[in-house]
Amino acid sequence: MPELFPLSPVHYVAAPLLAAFLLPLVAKLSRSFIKILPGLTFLYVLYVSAVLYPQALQAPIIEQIAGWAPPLGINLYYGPMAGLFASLFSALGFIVWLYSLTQMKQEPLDRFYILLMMLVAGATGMVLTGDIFNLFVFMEITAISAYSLTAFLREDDKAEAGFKYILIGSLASAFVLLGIAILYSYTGTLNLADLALNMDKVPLSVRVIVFGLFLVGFGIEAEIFPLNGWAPDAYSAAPAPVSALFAGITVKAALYALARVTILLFPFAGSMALISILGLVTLVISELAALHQKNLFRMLAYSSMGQVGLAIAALGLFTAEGVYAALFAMINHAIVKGMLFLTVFAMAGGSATLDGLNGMGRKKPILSLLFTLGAFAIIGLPPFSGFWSKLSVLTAMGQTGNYAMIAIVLATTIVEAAYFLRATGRLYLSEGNPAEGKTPLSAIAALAVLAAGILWIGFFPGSIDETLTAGAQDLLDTAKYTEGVLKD
Amino acid sequence: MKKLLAAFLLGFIGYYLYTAFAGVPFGENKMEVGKDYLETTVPKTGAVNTVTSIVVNYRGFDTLGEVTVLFLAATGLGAILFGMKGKPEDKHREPSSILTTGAKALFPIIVLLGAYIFIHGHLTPGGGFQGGTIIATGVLILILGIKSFHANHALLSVMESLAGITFVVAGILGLAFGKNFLENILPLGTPGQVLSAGIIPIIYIAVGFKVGAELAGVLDTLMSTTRGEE
Amino acid sequence: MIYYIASIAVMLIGLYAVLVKKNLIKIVIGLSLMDAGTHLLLVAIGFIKGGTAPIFSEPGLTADAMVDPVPQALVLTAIVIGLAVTAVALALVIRIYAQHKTLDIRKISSLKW
Amino acid sequence: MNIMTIIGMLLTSLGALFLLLGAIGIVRMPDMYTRMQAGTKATTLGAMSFILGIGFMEPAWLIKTILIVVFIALSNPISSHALARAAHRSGIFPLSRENIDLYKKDNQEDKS
Amino acid sequence: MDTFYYILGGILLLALVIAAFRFFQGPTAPDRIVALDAMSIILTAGLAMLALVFHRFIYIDVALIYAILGFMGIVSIARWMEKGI
Repeated sequence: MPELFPLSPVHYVAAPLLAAFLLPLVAKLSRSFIKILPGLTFLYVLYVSAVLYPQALQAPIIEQIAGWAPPLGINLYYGPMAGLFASLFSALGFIVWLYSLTQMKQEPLDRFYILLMMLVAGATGMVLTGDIFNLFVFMEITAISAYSLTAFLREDDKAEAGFKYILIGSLASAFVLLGIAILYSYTGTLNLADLALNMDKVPLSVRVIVFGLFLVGFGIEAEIFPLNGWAPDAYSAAPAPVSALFAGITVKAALYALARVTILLFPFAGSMALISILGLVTLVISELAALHQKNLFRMLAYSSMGQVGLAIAALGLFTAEGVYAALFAMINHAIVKGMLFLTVFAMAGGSATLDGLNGMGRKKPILSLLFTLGAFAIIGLPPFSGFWSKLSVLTAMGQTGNYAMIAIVLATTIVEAAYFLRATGRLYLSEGNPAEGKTPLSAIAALAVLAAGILWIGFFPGSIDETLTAGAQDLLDTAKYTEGVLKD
Repeated sequence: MKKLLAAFLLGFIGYYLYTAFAGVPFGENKMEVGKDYLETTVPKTGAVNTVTSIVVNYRGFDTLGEVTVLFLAATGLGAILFGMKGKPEDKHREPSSILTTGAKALFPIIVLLGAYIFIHGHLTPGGGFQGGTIIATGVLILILGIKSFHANHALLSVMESLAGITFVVAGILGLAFGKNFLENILPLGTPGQVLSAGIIPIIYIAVGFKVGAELAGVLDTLMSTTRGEE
Repeated sequence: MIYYIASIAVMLIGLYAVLVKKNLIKIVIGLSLMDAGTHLLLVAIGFIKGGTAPIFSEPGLTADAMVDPVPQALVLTAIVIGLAVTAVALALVIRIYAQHKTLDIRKISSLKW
Repeated sequence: MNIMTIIGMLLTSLGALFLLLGAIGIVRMPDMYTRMQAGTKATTLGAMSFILGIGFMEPAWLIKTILIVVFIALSNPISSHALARAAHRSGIFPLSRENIDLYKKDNQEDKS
Repeated sequence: MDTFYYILGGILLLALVIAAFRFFQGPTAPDRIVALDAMSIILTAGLAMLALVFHRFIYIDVALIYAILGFMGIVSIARWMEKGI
């Protein structure tokens, strides 16, 4: 088998695609296949990760699709950073699948799983690809599955949230396409590495314009401040497993795209400072907004934007430590926020308010414990993963001498602590209505995996140190990237 | 007020886009990659139509993504509109018998033309997407012309799945033969013949069936949510 | 040059419709106008004076006398993506209409911004 | 300049003339149905003979041009019929002194 | 031969412009659609002529496709106007 099908990064996209096309067929044979097939796919993709990622840490794997050398064909770049993200996405996808096995009951289930798989596959493709137009295509795959999933539930206001998202999302895609058109018209190539070498053909003023277009385009997907009006609605409208994926996957993929494009094509100081400032603004505004939310999903959505803002602020430093910290924050956020969304849904259902948490500590002790764990991890209390990620962010900011940034981050941490501790307090200190229903084992198992991840990173932060360092170097070392892609 | 603000924003965006394109000479040869495509397409891919060879071969991964986007749109449409039916009270006027007869007569012609377009995708300015759209047009005229016509969704989804699987398997076969994903494994043949260009016609035929089935499904889904049945 | 200006204008008209119009269908039309403008722009970039379609269907055609094929391939992809987005947007409009019996965004409270 | 080319040139000229006449008729005719008379019949004949003429001028293309001609011959009457019916049903009636509207008489069920 | 093409093209363009006049002026929607129908037929002929002028056989396909799409567009609008869909 390994000889017949040599593993390559393209399996990350091809396997989910094959499964998605197969799903309507096997659904006719037996309904139970609908649920099993996505899990098998995610398992296979995880296996691919397990084989390929150690190799990528040694040397990046570069695959040329259809056998054409890069300026002509599309290539996949599977370096340490892309590998990290691809593995993370597949793991999250698997966990969300495990969770939705029992928690997701809304028909049509076959379509739900197809969209779920393609959301993950599209985001993975965005991370892997080395071609800017291909990036656009994968961004659209992710976005269209996200639009459909946002309006998947049938209750009121879901379609409106989806429509808002689709409006802003197609604005984003139009801007990215325009940026690609401008770049192509000046350089005549679409490959990212080739573009990076040919950027001197583009006048500086035009480069600024293109950077603005890409910033708006990817920033909309990455929830950067003035462009994130869709996010709270979409998060609270989508089914909870999907919200977990939005926070964990779509945002991360867009951020990766933004970072990769910025570092390769627009490596001037202003762009990086701008990104950093936008991140800080996002952080402050969304944490303050989260304080006022009654709906738990909206609260988590705003908190999610804040965390992304933190990661962007660290990313904008564009030092090795900064990128390291940003990566750490993104991984931490993907795991913890995913867990929080899933826990809240299991605990209080799709339209959870703060009051819905009252007295849950006694009725659903395991879920409450998990929520508390997640809340502490997000705030950044010491023994959990969040502490180390925040610490690394602060260290990176301190090293570049941005003490004002440190102050802002610390201040927002207090705000964050205020609303998360308030929610946690509701769990244990308030009396509430009796809640009925038991949480199925598969959901608990999915949550336990995430909790184990939080604790593992919390107690052994050194264990992911190597991967993060490699990822940060991979992102920053543009010369290695272009040489690797264009070597022949 | 809102209009003024919008106009200001438009002026802003328009001005900067204009400055961005002011440096791009119109109608001059500024090809970099394009030249290589034009020069290598006939000897290396066997396809006569350069656009087709770019779409299916050089940048075939884009097309895989594109097919997926369309598939997702059909899937998402079904998910969003699941269970929605037109109400019996908004009954619609029946088509005239001339239109019904005409639709039945024209349907096979249009489908044949669609098939012609996507089979000759590597020779003429056609291709899978264009041909598939024509086939969906054929289904549209049945929807328009025949009273309470419904497409066979089971058949459409089987067609769609099989075509999609063909595309992915054609890609994976490249891997299985020790080459790259989507790489050509068939002989190139004589350029200009129908049976040439390796896997390009196979992929484009699959794409044609897939696009036709998907668009027909989309049209039928949209139509059945608004059309009242008695 | 006029081609660039015209296609940018088409795009901006679409953007204007998206920003200002109150009718959901008109907003969706604006979205597809934006897409159309971008596609026109891409095709205009690829044009070369005296070039013909990049199809070597008859003997005697050489690569020098052809337009750039890449933007055409990109536009093919972009059109399909635009179509998909429009289809999903229209489906959402149908859902909204079934719920509120109106297409006016001023009457749909959750769509105001 | 052989005989085929000359036939082709004649046919294309005739076709272009009919297309032009049809277009003029659309502007000059007094009401919607008479405009449709000009706009569909004349242009159908015009397009058919124009495209057939092209087929005669390039004999290698004859089969495909005949295909287009057949398609236009089949499809155009259907579309103009559908259009006329739609116009009638959306409340537009012929403009004439005697007010002859046989379609309305035959189809009493749509009084719109 | 070129003069002949120019004259033909001129006539077609003139016809297109005249029909477009009715399209913009037409008092009712069906008037506009009649004009649109005529314009699409004239354009089909025009596309066929472009194939002749450029001597590319493959452009004939474009005319064929345009004929189909124009027809479908008119029928769709017509069916919508009589409240048939």
